Parts: sequence; C-alpha cells; structure tokens
Amino acid sequence: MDFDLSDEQRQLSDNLARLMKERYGFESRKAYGATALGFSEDLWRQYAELGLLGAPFAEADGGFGGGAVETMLIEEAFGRSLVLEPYLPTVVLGGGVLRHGASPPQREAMISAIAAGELRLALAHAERGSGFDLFDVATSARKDGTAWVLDGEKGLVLNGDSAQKLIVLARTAGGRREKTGLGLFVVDAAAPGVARRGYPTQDGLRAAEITLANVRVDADEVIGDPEGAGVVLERVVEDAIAALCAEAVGVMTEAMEITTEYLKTRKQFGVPIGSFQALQHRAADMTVALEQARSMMMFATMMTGEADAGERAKAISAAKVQIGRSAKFIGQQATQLHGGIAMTYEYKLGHLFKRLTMIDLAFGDADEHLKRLSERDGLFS
Amino acid sequence: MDFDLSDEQRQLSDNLARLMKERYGFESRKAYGATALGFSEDLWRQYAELGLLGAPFAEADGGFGGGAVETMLIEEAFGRSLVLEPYLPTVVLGGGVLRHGASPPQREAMISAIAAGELRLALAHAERGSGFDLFDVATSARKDGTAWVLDGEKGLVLNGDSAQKLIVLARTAGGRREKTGLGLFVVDAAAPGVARRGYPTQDGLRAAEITLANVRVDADEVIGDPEGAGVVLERVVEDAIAALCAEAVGVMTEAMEITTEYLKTRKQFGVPIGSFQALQHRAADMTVALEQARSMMMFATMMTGEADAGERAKAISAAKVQIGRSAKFIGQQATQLHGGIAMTYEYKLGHLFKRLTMIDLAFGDADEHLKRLSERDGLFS
Amino acid sequence: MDLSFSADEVSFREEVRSFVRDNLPAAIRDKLASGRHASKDDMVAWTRILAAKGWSVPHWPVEWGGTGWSPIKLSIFNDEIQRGHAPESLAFGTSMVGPVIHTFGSQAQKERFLPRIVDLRDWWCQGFSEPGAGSDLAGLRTSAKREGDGWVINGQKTWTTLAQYADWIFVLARTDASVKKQEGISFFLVDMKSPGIAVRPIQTIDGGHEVNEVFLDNVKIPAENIVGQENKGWDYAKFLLSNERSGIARVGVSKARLAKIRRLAALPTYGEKPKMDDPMFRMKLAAVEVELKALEMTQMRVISAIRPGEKPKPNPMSSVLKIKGSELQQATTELLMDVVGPYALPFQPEREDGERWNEPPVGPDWASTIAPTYFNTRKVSIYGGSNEIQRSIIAKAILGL
Amino acid sequence: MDLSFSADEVSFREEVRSFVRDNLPAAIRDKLASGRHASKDDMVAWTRILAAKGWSVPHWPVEWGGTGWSPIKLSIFNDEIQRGHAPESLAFGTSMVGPVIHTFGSQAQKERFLPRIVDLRDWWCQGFSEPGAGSDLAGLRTSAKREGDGWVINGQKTWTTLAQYADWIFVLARTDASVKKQEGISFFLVDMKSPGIAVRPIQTIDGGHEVNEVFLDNVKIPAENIVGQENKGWDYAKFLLSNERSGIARVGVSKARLAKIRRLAALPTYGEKPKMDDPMFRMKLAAVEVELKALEMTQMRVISAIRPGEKPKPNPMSSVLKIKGSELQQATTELLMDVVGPYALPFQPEREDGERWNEPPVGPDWASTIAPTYFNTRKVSIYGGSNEIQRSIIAKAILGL
Repeated sequence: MDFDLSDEQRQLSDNLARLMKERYGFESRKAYGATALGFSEDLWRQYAELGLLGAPFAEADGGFGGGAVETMLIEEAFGRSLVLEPYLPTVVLGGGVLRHGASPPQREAMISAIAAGELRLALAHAERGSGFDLFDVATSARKDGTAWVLDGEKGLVLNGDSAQKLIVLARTAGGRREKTGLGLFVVDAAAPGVARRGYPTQDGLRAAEITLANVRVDADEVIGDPEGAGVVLERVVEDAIAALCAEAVGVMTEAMEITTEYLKTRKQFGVPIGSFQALQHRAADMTVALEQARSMMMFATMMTGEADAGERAKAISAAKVQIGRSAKFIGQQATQLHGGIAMTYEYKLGHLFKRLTMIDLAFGDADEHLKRLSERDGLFS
Repeated sequence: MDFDLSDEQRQLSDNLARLMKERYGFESRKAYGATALGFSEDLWRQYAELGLLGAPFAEADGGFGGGAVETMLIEEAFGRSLVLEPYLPTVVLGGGVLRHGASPPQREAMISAIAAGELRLALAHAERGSGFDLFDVATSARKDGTAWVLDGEKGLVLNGDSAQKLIVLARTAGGRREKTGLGLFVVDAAAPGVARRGYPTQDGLRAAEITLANVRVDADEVIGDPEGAGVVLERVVEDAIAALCAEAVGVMTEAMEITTEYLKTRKQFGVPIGSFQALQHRAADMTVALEQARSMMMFATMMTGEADAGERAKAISAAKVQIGRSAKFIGQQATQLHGGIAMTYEYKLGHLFKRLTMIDLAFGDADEHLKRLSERDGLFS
Repeated sequence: MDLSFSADEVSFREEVRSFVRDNLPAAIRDKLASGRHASKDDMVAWTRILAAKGWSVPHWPVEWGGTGWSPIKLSIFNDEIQRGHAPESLAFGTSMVGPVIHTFGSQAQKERFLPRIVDLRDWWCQGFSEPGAGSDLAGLRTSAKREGDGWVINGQKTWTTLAQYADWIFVLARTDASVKKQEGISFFLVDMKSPGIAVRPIQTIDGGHEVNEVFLDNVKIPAENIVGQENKGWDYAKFLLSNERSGIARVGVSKARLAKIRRLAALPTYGEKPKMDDPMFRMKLAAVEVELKALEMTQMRVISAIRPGEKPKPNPMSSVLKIKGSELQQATTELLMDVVGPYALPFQPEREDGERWNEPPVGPDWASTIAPTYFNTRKVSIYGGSNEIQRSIIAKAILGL
Repeated sequence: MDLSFSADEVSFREEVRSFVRDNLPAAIRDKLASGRHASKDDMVAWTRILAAKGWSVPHWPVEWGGTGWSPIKLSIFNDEIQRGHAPESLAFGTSMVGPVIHTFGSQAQKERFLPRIVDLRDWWCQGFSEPGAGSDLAGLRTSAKREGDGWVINGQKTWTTLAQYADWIFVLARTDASVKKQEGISFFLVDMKSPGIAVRPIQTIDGGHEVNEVFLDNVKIPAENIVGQENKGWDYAKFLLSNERSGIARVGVSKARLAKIRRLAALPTYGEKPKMDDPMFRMKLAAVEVELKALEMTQMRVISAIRPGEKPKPNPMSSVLKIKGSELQQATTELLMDVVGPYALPFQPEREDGERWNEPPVGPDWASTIAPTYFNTRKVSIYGGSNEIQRSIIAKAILGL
C-alpha cells in the first residue's frame, strides 16, 4: 500500500495546477460559460497538449497509457476550478465505452482524435422515464439489412448539444428494464433524424434532450455485442462515478478553502468570525467529512480495477454514498458559515454548492446507492 | 385551544412537586431501589393519599375522575425524580385494562383497592419471541368447563415480581400473530402454577419472567370478550405510550437542568465550561429537542381521547418517534457535556440516560414507530 | 388544559379556508403552488381582496384596520393563507414598519402611513443589514446628520428584499457615534423617490432577483420622518425583529410543501413505481412530518402564552421556532429534490413576474422550480438572525449560560 | 500510488490471523466475542503468548523487543488482534509509558522497566487526569517536592483505568508552581506499593469497575524515578498523548462488532423474520460500514505518512481519526441495541473477572452485555482528549483558525 504519486503523476498534477491557476479563475470561468458552446475550445486544446484527453487510453490506441489514478488527479483539479469543458462526457463516458467495449478499428478511428482534441463525444443513455435505472431503455434499434435504425428520445445527455458524435444506448431485444438486449451505437450528431435541444444545467454546464427518428447506423458503428452492452455500460458508469467522486472532492476542497479564508477575514462584533468556537467546530466537522470523502475517492479509484464485479459494485456504491453525504454537509454548512454572501451569483461558493448537488444526482444519489449497498452482503464480508 | 392547567391540576402538580422534593432526592431513590421490592411502599401509600393512584379512574368506579392530563402531570413529575414505584404497571397498564375492558363488577372489585394503594397489578403481555408485536402470543388459554386454563411463558413483565395480581394476555383462538383470538385474564400472583423470576432492569426498576403451568382462571376473571382483547390491549398501550412520553419529558427536563447547572459551575481553563460557545450551542440544540418532545407529549396526551383509531395510532406513533429521538440526543449530549462524571454510578445523570434509553425500547422504539407511521397516510392528511 | 381547537376555532379555520378558495385568483394560486413567485401585481391584487374583507392586517389594532382576533385565530389565519397558496402579505409593511409606527409613531405618522399599508398603496422595504453589519446589526455605519430641521442620510444597505418595487424604505442609521453602538441609532422613514437613492439588484444562486443593495448618497429627509425618539432606534428594531421571529416558523409553508410532496411523489415519474412506494422515502417524509407536527404544537404554546391585548414582547422561545422552522423548510425542499431526482438538472429560470417562458419545459412540467427552491431556501437559516445567533439567544435567555 | 495491499502485506495479515486463531485460548476469545471483559489473568496469559513469539511490543525499537514492522504492517497486526477477539495489549505500558521511557528515559530506566513491560510482569496505570483537570490537563494540582535526594508527591488522580491491578503508575506532577502551567510539570514513575497510595474504585453506569481514583499522600519516591528533565513533563505527556490518539480509531474493534451485528441480526430472535431482513436496519448498517471503510482508508493515509524509522510526531489528522473512530464505535453499539430490542432490559452484570454468574440468562444468552456496552461506550468520545478538544485541534492546527 503506497499513497505516493509517481514522478509522472506529480508532474501531471503540477502542470494542471499551473494551467488552472493561469486560465481558470472564477471570472474566466464565467466568461467561458457565457459562450454559445458553454465552455472554452481554447482550454480544450490546452488539455490536449497537456495529454489530458488521451490520459486513460492505451498507448496502442493512441493514448498515454494512464489509469484511474490519472483520471482522479485530473478530475480533482477540474473540480476545484469548476471546469466546464466536457471531459467526463468525452473521455470518461464516451472514451470509457471505447476502452471497455469497442473493437480495435473503432478505437483506432476515434481515440487519437479524442486525444488530439478533435473529437468530442456524448453518451446518450438516460431517458425521460428511466430515473436511476441504467437499463430502463425504451429507445429502439431494429436491424435493417446489415444496418440498424434507431427511434426514440434520450434525455439529460451531458454536453449532448456540442458533441460531434453521440453514443446511444438503445434496446435491440428484451423487455423495457432488462439488462440484456441493449446495444451501444455511435451516431454522428449531424446524421439525418437526429434532433437536439440543448440547455444550461443548474450547475452552469450544458446538456441536451435528443430525439432520434429513423436514424440509420452502419453495422461497424455498433459497439461490441448489440445485445450485450449492459455490462459495458455498467463498467463505464462505475468509472464515471469514481471520476465524479474525484471531481466532488476537488469541489469540496475548494469550498473548504474559501470558507476557511472567509472565517479568517470576515469580521463581526469586532473580531474575525473564525474566532467563534461554534463556527470553528463546524469547520472541523466539515474537515472530517472532507477527509472521509477523500479516502473513499481513493478507494473507488482503486476498486475500478477490481476483477470481482460484486466487490467493485459495492465499493463504487459505498463511495457514492460517502461523497454524497459529505458533499451535502459541506455544501450546506459552507453556505451557512458564509451567510448571505454565499447566496449571491457573483460569489464562487454558491456555484460549488450547486455542482456538488448535481454530482449527487448523477448516476444515482446517495440514498439510491445506500439502498443498493444495503441489498448486498456488506463491505467487510 | 388552551394550555392552562385547572386549579385542581395545578394543586395536584404542586403537591406532587413538594412530595418529590421532600422524599425523592437521588440518595433516597438509591435507598428505595436497594430494598427487596425495589421501591418504597411508604411512598406508594403517600401516592394513595394524594389521590394519584385513583386519578384516572371514574368516580363511579372509586376513582377521582381525572384524565390523560392528570396522568401526564404525574408521570412528568415522576420522570424528574426517576420514581421507582410501579405506577405505570398498576395504574396505567393494569388500570387501563380495567378502564377500557372490564365489567362493572370487575372494576368495583379492583379499582378502589388500587386507589387505596392496597392492590398492585402487572400486565403480562409480552413473550420471549414477540419483540414489538403486541399480538405475537403463544401462551394459550383453553376452556375447561366455565373456567380457563393458562399455559405458557410471559416475559419482561414490569414489576411482575411484586404485583399481587397479573393481567395475562393469552391466545384463546387463531394463529400466533393474529390480533383476534386474544383474551386478558386476571391471575392471582400466588395462584398454583404461577412461577415468577424477578430481576433488576438496566434502569434500576424491576421486571419478571413468568411461567404459567395449568393455571386455572374462573370465568369472572376474564376481561371482556375472551377473543376480543386485542383492541383493548391496543388502546391501553396507547395510553401507556402517552404516559411514557410524559415520564421521558420529565427525565429530559431534569437532565437539561443538571447539565445546565454543571455548565455553569464546572471550571476548566479557568472559566466555567458553559462559557464555551460550542457547548452553549449544543445545549441550545438540546433545548430545541426538549421543547419539541414536550409538544409531542401534549399532542399524544390530547390524542389518547381521539375517537378515530387511525388518527389516534398515528399521533401516538409520531409522539414515540419524537420522544425517542429527542431522548437519545439529549441523553447522549448531556453525557458528553459532562464528561467522565456522567459515566459514574453515583451521579444522577447516567441513570436518567439509562431510563431514557429503556423508555425508547418500551412498546416499540423510535424506528419501529417511524416505520408504522410511514405505512399510514400522513400526519397532515 | 384543552389542546384541541374549540368549535369556534374550527369553524373560523373553515371560514378562512373557503374565503381563500373562493377569492384567490386561480392564476395566482397555480403560480405559487408550482413553486414560482408572486409578482408585484399579484400581491397588490390579493392584498386588496383581503383589505375589502377587512383581513389585510388582522393583527393590527382594530382602530387601524385590525380584527381583534385571538393569537390562536391569527395563527390559524396565517396557516390557511400559506396552505392555500395565497401570497403572504408584504411583511415589511404589515409586520415590520406598520407595528413600529402604530406602537411608537406619532399620530401624524399613523394617519399618513398606516392606511396606505392596509391596501398596499405603499410598498415598503427594510433598510437594516449592511455589507459590514450582518449578525452584528448594531455595528451599522449608515449615518444620519441633522441639517436644518431635517436629516441627511449616507450609507449602504444590502439584502434589501424587493426594493425594486418599493415606494418607501425604513432605515436604521447612526445619529450618535460617540456612545455605545446600540445607543446611537435612530429609525427613519425614507421615500424611495428621494434624490440620492440608488438600487442595485443582487442576483442569487438560484438565478432569481429578490434582494438588492440600496445606496443612500446625501439623502435629505424631513424632520417628521424620524420614528419615536432620536437614538432610540435600536429598541424599535429589537421590537420589530421579535415580531418577525414569532411568525418565522412558517409552519403553513412547510405544510403546503408536504402536501405538494405527497402529490408529486404519487406520480409515475420514473420506472415502475412512484417514489411514494419507496419505504426509505416514506420514512424520511414521516420523520419530517413528526417534527413539523411538534413544531406546530410548540408554536401554539408560544402563541397562547401571549395574553390577548397584551403588547408583544420578545420571547426567547421564538428562537426555538426560528431554528426548527427553518430546518424544516429546508428539509421539505430536500424531500422535493428526492422526488424530482435526475430531472432537477435542467436550468429553466422563471421570469421576474413569476410567469413561464414560452418554450415547453424540459422534463416534468413541475420540475423546474425544485432545485432553485432548494438552493434559495438555504437562506432561511441565515436571515432574520442566523440560527447561530438564535442558539446564542437560547443559551443566554433560556439557559442562563 | 497503489492503494491495494502488497502480496507481502496480504500474507502477513494471513500469518497474524492464523497465529491468533491457533494460539488464543478459546475461553478468552469467546469471552471477548460475547462482549464481556478480559480478566487480568487473561491479559497476562495472552501477552506472554505474544511475547514468546516476539510480538508483544511490535512497535518498539528492535533492541527493546520490537519487530521493525512497517507502519502499515503494525496497523494490520492491531486490526487482526482486534478482529480476532484477542485482548489488546495493556496500552499504559506498551503504548504510553514504554515509548516515553525508551524515547526520553535513562539507560538504567530502560533496562529496569522495558523488559518487564514486554511480558507484562509490571502492570502500569496512568496518573494524568484529576478531579479539577480533565480537558484542561495542564491545570493539574498534584505536586512533587524535593526532599533529600528524592521526591514527595501529594495529590489525587482520577479515571485511572485498572489501577486495581497496577504495580506501577506514571504520574504528572507540578514541580514548579511559579511558571506558566505547562512549564512546571514533571513525569514520575511511582511504585503502587509505596506507602501513602490508596486506590478507590469508581463504579460506572454500566455497573462495571474499570476506573479508579488514586490518592497520593506524602508518597516518597527515589530521585532516579523522574523521567527525563525536571519541568519537561508536559512535552513527554504530549508525545504520549499523540501516540495514544493515532491508535484510537480502533477500526478493528468496530469491524469485529460489525461482524457480530451481522451474526446476531441473522438469528430469528423475534417474530417471523430476523432483524437482518428489515430494510431500514440494513440501510443503517450499510451507512456505518461506509463510514468505517472510509475511516480505514483515512487511517492508512495517516499511517503511511509516517516514514519508517522516523520518530512519531503529533499529527493533527489523528484528531480526525479520534472523532470519527469514536463516533463509529458508538454507532456500532447503537446498531447492537437495534438488534437486541426489548431484551436489552434485564440487568445481568458480569463478574469482575468477566465470567458469567451461575444463574441462566434472561432472554437471549448474548443479550446481557449489549446495553452496558452501549452505555459504557459513550466514554470513547470523552476520554483521550474529548471530541470537542479534537475539534479545536483541527480548527487550529489544520485550518489555522
């Protein structure tokens, strides 16, 4: 057991920290968010140059051969600055589908383009009525000769409005909520029959509702077994949850720092409010919650590589529970310790709080994962 | 809506407060508890003289025509002093069975004796395996001519070791957990076939495990319908829960006072520890919890008279939830604010904490009642 | 002791409930029920409907338009207004400056200002908080200097709710800097049309515009617009704030939200079963209902301790109401977040008048207000004296620590 | 960064686990597994079994009987001892006074005392807390005055755990009342057989006798029994307490209790279904397991920050371990209360040697220790520096407030 970073990892972190410091102040973030895309294409290029976009991919596929730890370091840094660029949709979700399910030619066709910053993906898995059930899919894919034809509506597609390619989860067989009978299809966002309605999200990012009407997909755009995508999706979402845990820890760390700084500088009754013991102890409890979350972020990162699917699922659910609970406590209490200023749009803290809230809702909230975990055989068995 | 006490009620409270002050200091309580009975027969006589033992009974039955409010006032005062005498078993539980289920001759036979302090009852309803299920009864009563014969084992019978008469819940028909097919039988504690094993409880009171082997009960010792006692028992237990809520509020009030006094007098770092803001705010949260509990005590007291059984059950469960949660928080935090001294047997606080803990376990703990409440249609519907 | 409502109180509740049902315009009710906000026009319209009935300032002295209702009836009235999704009266006029004027104001001030509050001809806002004076309100720096027979006010106020609509603002300003900070403050009534007043909107994290900064730059006001005695403003402010706290449990608001939660949770929004069939959710809901029922009783205990006709005086128990009431308002918004689930995500801000935009909603048509309400409701444990301030009040005034 | 245990660490865990399984007397294991306490004889017997293996003071320098294991391996060892229901080593000797002696003591003190701690020939207890000095430990009043070439100690200590068995006590006493309170304290080693020492038992709320008051009345001790320098005792005490805190998460204890909870909750104790089939209980259990898993990782992070061979120095993160570790120990006792339900009620105290009385148990034979354990475990958020003290340490040392 070893918590030290390798030299390469430390260098990655340092470069990233420098870039964030120079280019991702809160005012810059507002400016990036105000564009039509909702993020900065220039920063996206910078990420490519730093090797972030190819980090988790095998060198053979045109990546840099990094792993879950690299993704953790990147997402944590992005969390601190509330980065808007679609790293999760493109690299973790879309890229994850390629890593876990795609054929060599498919990987060859897309991964170098992703690493170069030329291709952005979005994963269209959810639908209006699916809630937290990954396999609740009504969108249909029927065979037509060698090709497939997709029909249906996908919802809450992260950065679905700006991605060049969509990876669409559709039902090829089986009943509406079955894990089997699902396929993943690569769809060109500009393909005939694809209609996208983009919108801003509560946390200042972008998403889209996407309608698919008679969209034709060639056989070579199908990821793996057209009836076996369920297991691939599950694995990809586990990676995404681990990545979101890291982002959340970054957000919480930033919220803690801003709050601590505010407690030191804000004066009431002639003294810094950080001299009040009740507030000191609240901040201490927030520190405990943050350290517990950081530990579970590391645990989730480590366990994404676990071979036993049951142990992996328990670990990921456990991490999502801890992150969700720590995030709610820290987000709410950081707001409380600030007072009114935290309620204003110009101040960063409220945006950190909103991002934490939306991360909890992504891929199942804390209650949902606690329920899933409680139906299994225990973390220490 | 009117929260004022009547003159009679105020006088009752004053007399009771005076008696507790004179006779029920914590050292006296230790002495009473050290006797074989586990309580003071002398105090029991005093309660009779004050009219406490006949308070809730109709005047026609030899009582004093009081109601739920009188019981609330008495139990709250008893809670503050951690009274050991078997008021709940005799007056609320046993007496409740008489009030809600017994025939005029049965009431005549027992109520004046109770009011005079000559008769102590115990309600033997629970069994080793029944948990919080009132109707989980294996003890059997079979008809033999006009009489009944009881066989089985009852458990956790409050003051069952010292009561002169036991009121035994036994199954006359139906399956083990059915609400119907239950009867309540008045059994002389000295009757042949009755074996009692008395023991102290965690909170310094007494209880007993009771074995019934071929115990004969005459027909006129059956309370009401020998197959219909379930509804009577339910009603009696609702009254008992309301009474326990009042006792718990008394215990919490005392814990709050002791703790506040300690915070004012205990010095560390050269100042009273009550000057530390973190402890002040903890005590404030305890105050909120106590006032919420007090409100639900009143609500439960009022709703014991509610005609609609569903509304009554919801109100009683809601009160048990609030009392249980407030009691746990106040008991634990009062201990924490004291530090080590609260862990010692000589100091009153630990005994208050233990009593609160055992009250939560009586007739279903907070989780159990939250579950029951959640399965109904809501408190505000 | 009789803890049930009297027959008279029960029929009074029914009378109020049916009045609201029959007289509140449907468009306003639906807007508020959906979690959106009442516009200025909505509030004026509803206040005038109440005024016509004589119910717009029920807690005031009868001579100024009050009803003489008992404290219990007043709380039943507020409860039904909140449950019925009617706009609440503009507290800055009816519950803050109004009572200050009819308690401490001159006869001329009473005759001039009170009638215009009764039917909301004057929209009032509150000039208390400052950038440097939040929990430490008495540390305020806005100054008022005598000039001729009038006053000149300079300073900045913040968190001024709905100042964008206001005709008048009541202002705490320092009139003597040489004494202890509480003893050099006076209470002024200021016309928002006065030269030197500027209002700057503050956008909140939910995207809304509810609060403002108000700048006072050499604002001249006539001598008659000071309330009561010079340098006694802090007493009037404490009186005002204690009135504010007693109503701040907002039990009716939480009750209305619980009803909404039960309605929405019963819908087949996601998957096979409605959220209401999830045992864990039901238990969380039940736990909040228990606390709210207890709070309702606690509030009744506090209210009934006020003897009819008696001048309201600060009661530290109102701090208990503030803490628990704000926690429960927040808890109900968290339950709504559980109900809306993933479709809390799309950001679809409402218009300032509380109307919808034209495009169709993304996701369930009731979803768009829920996350903003959750974020916005964090303020209730901050304003009106933060819950930390309330805990210190309890420790001092109730426990004597 | 590799967060999984190495093959070497995994096989080490297996080695320790099987050693405990094969060498711990069954009677002791069953006693501790049932929630009862190890007797003095049990602890001596087990310590000698470990000592024979060379494992009784694994964290000590090799020259004094240590193993040279890495910090990770040391924590694996403690984890397995706790999980295996083996008695933990007597911390007052092995983790408190032992490290103080081998770090600050004279060669003569090392040679005299350390070997007798290794195999528990000397039973040590801790003379720190006083009736007037709890959280404010430096406020202690016990005094030590020079007399001839020795010292005379007067004062009273309290909360002295297992002093009834002790051969020796280490005492903080004031040797200079004229200076700042931290700067006039010295650290003494005192023979419990010295004239003038009296031990009075303190009965705890669970009915047990674990702690005592120790009275020192003109106790004469030889000059060589002061540790290190006169008036530097507070530095040694801080060193000692920081060692104490790092082990205080007691993850293994909570793990063992969780295993017990799962075992007992699966029994058909009440009604139709075992407690384990109750979804609400399962969720409460899962929530505690999540926090404990996180704490286990947090502990590993703290431990692995210690470079092998490096002198342990106070790390404020150990306050995080103390707070969360104590909360989880308490949470597990609350889960046991959920499992035992109504049959927590009968009071059936255990004997001081941890044996049962002769009469058969009332209710389930595993029920009698559960409520006492719940009550007794409230102490863990009080002792070793209360959780309030820990929060202040975090605020100051980590957050700089």
